[in-house]
Amino acid sequence: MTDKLVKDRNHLSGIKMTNTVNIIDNGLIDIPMLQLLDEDGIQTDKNYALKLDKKTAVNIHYSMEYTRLLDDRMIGSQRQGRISFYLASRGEEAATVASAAALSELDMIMSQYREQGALVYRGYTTDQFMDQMFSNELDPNKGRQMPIHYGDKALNFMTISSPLGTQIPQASGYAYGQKMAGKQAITMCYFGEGAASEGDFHAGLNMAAVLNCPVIFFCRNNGYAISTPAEEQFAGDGIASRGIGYGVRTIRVDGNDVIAVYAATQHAREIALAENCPVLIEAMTYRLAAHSTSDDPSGYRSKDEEAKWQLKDPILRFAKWLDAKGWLDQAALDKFKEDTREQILSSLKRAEKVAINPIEDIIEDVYDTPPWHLQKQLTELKTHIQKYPQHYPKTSGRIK
Amino acid sequence: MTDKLVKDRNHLSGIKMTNTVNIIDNGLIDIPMLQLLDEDGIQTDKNYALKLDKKTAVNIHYSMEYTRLLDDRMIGSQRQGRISFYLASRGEEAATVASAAALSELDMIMSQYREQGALVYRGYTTDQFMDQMFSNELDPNKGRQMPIHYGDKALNFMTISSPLGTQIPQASGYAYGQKMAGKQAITMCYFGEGAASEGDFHAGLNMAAVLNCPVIFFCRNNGYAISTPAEEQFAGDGIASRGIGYGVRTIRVDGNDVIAVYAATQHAREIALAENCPVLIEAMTYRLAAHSTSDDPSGYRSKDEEAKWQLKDPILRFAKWLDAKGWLDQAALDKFKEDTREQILSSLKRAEKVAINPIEDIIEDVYDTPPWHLQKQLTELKTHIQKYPQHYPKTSGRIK
Amino acid sequence: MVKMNLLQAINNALITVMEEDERVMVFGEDVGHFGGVFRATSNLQHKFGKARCFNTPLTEQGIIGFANGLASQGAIAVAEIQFGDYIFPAFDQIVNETAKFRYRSGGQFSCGTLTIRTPYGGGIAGGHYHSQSPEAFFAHIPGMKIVIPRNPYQAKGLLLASIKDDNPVLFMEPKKIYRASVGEVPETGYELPLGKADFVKKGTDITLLAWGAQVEIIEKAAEMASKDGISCEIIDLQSILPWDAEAVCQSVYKTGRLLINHEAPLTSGFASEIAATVQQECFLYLEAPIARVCGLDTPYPLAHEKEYMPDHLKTYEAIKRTLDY
Amino acid sequence: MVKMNLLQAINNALITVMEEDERVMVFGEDVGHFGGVFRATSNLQHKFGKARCFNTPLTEQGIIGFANGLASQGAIAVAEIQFGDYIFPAFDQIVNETAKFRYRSGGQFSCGTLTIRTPYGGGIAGGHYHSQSPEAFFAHIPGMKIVIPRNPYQAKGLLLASIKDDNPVLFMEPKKIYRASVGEVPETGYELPLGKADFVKKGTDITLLAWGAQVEIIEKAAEMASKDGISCEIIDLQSILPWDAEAVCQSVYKTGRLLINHEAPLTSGFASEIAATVQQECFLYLEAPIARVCGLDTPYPLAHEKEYMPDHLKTYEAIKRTLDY
Ligand SMILES: Cc1ncc(C[n+]2csc(CCOP(=O)(O)OP(=O)(O)O)c2C)c(N)n1
Ligand SMILES: Cc1ncc(C[n+]2csc(CCOP(=O)(O)OP(=O)(O)O)c2C)c(N)n1
Ligand SMILES: [Mg+2]
Ligand SMILES: [Mg+2]
Repeated sequence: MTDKLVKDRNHLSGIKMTNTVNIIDNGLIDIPMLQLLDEDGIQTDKNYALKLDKKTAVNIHYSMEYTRLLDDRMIGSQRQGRISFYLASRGEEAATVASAAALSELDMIMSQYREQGALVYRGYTTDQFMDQMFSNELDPNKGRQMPIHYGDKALNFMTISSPLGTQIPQASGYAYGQKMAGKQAITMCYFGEGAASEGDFHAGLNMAAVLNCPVIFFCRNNGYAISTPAEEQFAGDGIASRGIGYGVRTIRVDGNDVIAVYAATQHAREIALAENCPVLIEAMTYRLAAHSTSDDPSGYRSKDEEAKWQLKDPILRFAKWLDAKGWLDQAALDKFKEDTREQILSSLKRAEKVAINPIEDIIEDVYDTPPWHLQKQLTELKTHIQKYPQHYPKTSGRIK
Repeated sequence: MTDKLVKDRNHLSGIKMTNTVNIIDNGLIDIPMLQLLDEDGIQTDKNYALKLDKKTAVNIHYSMEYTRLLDDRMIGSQRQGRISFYLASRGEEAATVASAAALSELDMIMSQYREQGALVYRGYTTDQFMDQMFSNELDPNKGRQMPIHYGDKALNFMTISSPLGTQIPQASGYAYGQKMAGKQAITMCYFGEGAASEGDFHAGLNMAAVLNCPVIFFCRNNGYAISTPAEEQFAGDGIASRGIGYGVRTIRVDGNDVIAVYAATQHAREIALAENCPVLIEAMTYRLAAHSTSDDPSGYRSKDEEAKWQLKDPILRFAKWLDAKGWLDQAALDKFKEDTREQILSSLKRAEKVAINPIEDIIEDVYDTPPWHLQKQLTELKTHIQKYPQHYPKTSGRIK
Repeated sequence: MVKMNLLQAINNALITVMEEDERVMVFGEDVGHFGGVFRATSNLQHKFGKARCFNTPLTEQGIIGFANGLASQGAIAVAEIQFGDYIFPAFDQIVNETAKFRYRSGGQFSCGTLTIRTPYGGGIAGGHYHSQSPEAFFAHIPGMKIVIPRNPYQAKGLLLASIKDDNPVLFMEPKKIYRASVGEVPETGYELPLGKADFVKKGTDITLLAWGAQVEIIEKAAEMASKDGISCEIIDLQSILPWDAEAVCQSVYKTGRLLINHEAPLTSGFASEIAATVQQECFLYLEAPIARVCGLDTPYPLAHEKEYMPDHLKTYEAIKRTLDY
Repeated sequence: MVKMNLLQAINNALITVMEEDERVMVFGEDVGHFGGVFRATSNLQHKFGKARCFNTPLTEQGIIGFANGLASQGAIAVAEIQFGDYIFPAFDQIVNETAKFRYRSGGQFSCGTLTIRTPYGGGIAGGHYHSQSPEAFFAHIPGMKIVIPRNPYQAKGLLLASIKDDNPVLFMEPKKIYRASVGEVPETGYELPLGKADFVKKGTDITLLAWGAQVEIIEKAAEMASKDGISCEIIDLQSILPWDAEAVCQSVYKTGRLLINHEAPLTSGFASEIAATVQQECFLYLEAPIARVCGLDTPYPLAHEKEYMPDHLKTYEAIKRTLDY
């Protein structure tokens, strides 16, 4: 049976010997955090050559502003009972927007759910956001999932799934497929430090390393998983320290520093694509928002703690830098924000009036074509709805 | 809602800043391997004070010899068709026996399946081995699992389960229970480097670290998971390098060096018990045996590779050391081996004649007491067996 | 007696048993200081300390793996899975470990002191992943018990019985009525029997069977039917595994007709097991086919949630079809 | 036509499709150089290279997670789970991801090009963890297809159809007859339809239904019954989801009696769904209760394996009981 493919192996090669019982612990390494702008937006290393042109910089800035305006408005709409649920990203805009800016549009993005900033940068329109959140028939996802579960094939943005961590091994597989198909593209996989506790995280990183998948694992370490603080989530040095164990190259970055996030992601992407390997980025940030509109953080963290992080606001910090560079046109920005507010409001009013998908759609996409049992169930359902039209007002009007 | 329990948190405390994009990779650390006996059984550090007395040393030696004799005999019995399956531990006896020797008998052992050496050291009898492997009615596990799935509550040895990795988070939970019950005991969790790829490994180590569980995670890195070599299992520096990511203290040890394994485990146990924390031990060894009697390694590795490891035989190495110390009584050892061979053979002949459990037992232990539906199923089954006694010879004879 | 909602009854049961037995430990995602995303574990950490009520890292397979080990050590483990939709990463630990622990060891070790609590079910605009009713997956696992309450009184009595029962129990809580279902609950501890159905209403023409939040749906349908002069017997199954086949069959012997309602998809839902058993036991008594009013065989949809649900109208129509058969 | 056993037919099907379409990739534990623990993937790595047939690390949740991503990218993924007993760590990836991928994205993305192969079933002295028949767990998952062959000809034709079908398919292989089942197989590619049952033998008195290795068991029982003058119609269901209810009902309209045999435990096994549907569709035609001859509601035992199995004798007895009803 043995053929030439079997070379002798030695899984001990390169391991040094010692004869003292020395325990390896955290202390051994500490992984520094890349910061290129200090908290006042001043470049920490004057000589550092930024690969960030004005156009991109302004796009990033506007995308962050847009994201925050969208978040604020939708939290309001949820309070007004116009949508059932929302999940904001306040404080994490630099991490999601600047990382997306460092990608090619051909790269696939697989996100967790708090990465609307990346989607904004990719060019997801206000109407698309609204149609998804009102789960109306214009949403390409056909209104089947809760608000904020966006997805758009045209923008290479994978439809979001609620179960945490599942996209991590999927990203490894997707990236392997890109490599095999000879695409000049990688996969960007976003997740939170909480999701990194799932078994799928372990599987995804290990497989990407062993199978040489061009994927960036981008962890938003924002200090909380709903109410669970990072210190009750893991005992190691954040998520970055795990990269070593998988043999995955790793960068820790200040997630509130646009320039650092952009530089780190650019660098990671080059390596991933050139060497067909995964890179892990841990972005240190803070979830200034409540976990979601169903959550009240006052139950588990203090206002002072939040206040400290308000000062690190990534948008302000970047604006200061833009201003110093003379790249900040305040008037244009004000106009952009004004227009955006109106645009969001009018699109919202439009979207909430759009009908949901016709009932025939309920059995579509379970399979490529509906099998006999689903057709039977639909027929029965339609007959039933026609018998009680007033009870099913959203669909009874347009049964085919 | 906020009460005094909420102190301000800062998940960035203690993280240094940098303004150069430096990638962290394996190179950063290399974890040395503790070796106290070189391959000729000579103590590498003359001044090292061994905490190993003669009695224990001889016990370890005899247990290793016993384990190998048992393995060889049972592989033979399987070839003769007397048992359906066997799984040997040749080459890994030091890792399993010496680690078990460093434990207290009160410590719970949760093993994978190749740790019969630990069970031998704990005092599992030849009759117990045989009764389990012939799944007869004397086996306290009632013959319900395949051969080698041993378990004995009296010896604090958890019944083995085939699904890989499942015992890892269980060990964390068991250890937490020991701590809460105020037991002066820890949990010893054995597993292979292949099983360490399972999501349960990730969950188990992270939870043990966060929840302060007194548990030793003992990984036998024997280079293979059936046919899969370590290089196709992970890309990092073995399993030890993962400890850092979890904030779990870690020791890498030469798994073929009795003295080193014993010293490392003793040390780990002291820490785990004193500080209520997990410790990870990676024992570097080699699976000289086929994966199991169903496997043929010639399909995936070369004879030369195996030959190299024959030279590192842990039993020979330890015997040389014992001999040099004047602790080796060759005559006594020969007698022991002779007696053991006979004992195994006679016990085997005895066990294969013992009946299996009566059929009434098939519904026991599914629940604490059999519910109505199981009682109904048993009644029907008994009637059926009585109708075709010759077809169910093992149980028809003694239906109550 | 105190007025409580279902959530308060759960919380009250946990306090009762934690006061009674210090071996009881409660854990899961966000159950600690915060008291759980639904607040079912409110104040437990405050009352009993962080060692007995604590947050776990975010890993369901880890929570149940840890719980299996903890229970096998002798502690009384009450693990929470934040949503029934997220119990699947723990499926292996439940199917291959929790449920087989006692059997494979010949009774030497067991997870009998484990109870897994999880909110389940739809009707809250939760979409695919905050709406599922996974009971049928667990009904095919010998060694498990599955219990589902429909009101606060049952919730406390069944949860206490589940925690004290020496078998692993999956305790599923109908989150749709967590706050809506309010009733009188004894302040002291009490237990309701596992494996027994609860007769909600006597009737003569047809037996209606459901559990959890769907019981009020069949009650509503029964009211409509009564206006047509149809007398429905209403049974709340309460325990899915082992289930009270005798009570159901006794009722069917009398009524000659059976309708089963559950939210989970029709195909291989638990109604199929009930129908298969009842057609066997009551063959000569059945005057019409056993009707199943269930969710569609699709993922749980958001926009079409109302249409997807096996509501009182679909149930009412099925009652009439069965009577007119 | 070439004589092959079931294992060789699987291997042959994989070679056929890998030669045909370079997007096909085969992976799992030990499937690479070694060719799998049962050798179903022998020579594939040698023929098609390590990039298209490779070992994965030892993680079932990772294998299916990876496979979901790979399939959604457009590759044709054939993932092996080494034993059906070890598929449960991947249950979340299958239930919540594979099966819902297309629906949740409105058809923008899907795992339609994924096929999961796994050996299953007992009769090989495999004990708890090398014997399980988990099909019923998956039959409750809308979006999945489940296919089970009983011989080499079906194995190749159904596997090729499963790989080419644009839906995720769980392809379960009866390992007990991997080598025992031998037959003529066309060398070139061909497909057998999914969702269709296979009529094995015509008969008039009772319909016997099974799948995989159990088909030969009911055939054996039918022979015994024929000596009593009982004429059995024998159907191999082949596809568990979607299943061919029409073929089964047509047969029952004629015979008036149905017996279903499967290895998995009785409670909530797939026979329950079949019985529930057939009693509905064929109510007025049934002359006796639908009989289920299945495994006991216990973990799969080792010493009592023979007694546990729903063998030909238990089936024969049930046939007589059903006819004498
Ligand atoms: C498998 C799974 N378990 C539990 C949940 C419920 N849940 C939703 S978000 C969340 C916290 C996630 O925290 P993190 O990963 O840090 O992301 P963040 O919310 O901080 O952005 C939890 C527990 C889920 N969605 N999926
Ligand atoms: C969950 C699970 N998946 C797959 C298997 C099949 N299997 C049994 S042993 C084995 C290899 C284990 O390798 P390792 O953990 O390194 O232990 P070793 O055999 O080397 O001692 C595999 C894949 C299993 N038992 N459980
Ligand atoms: Mg977080
Ligand atoms: Mg190994």
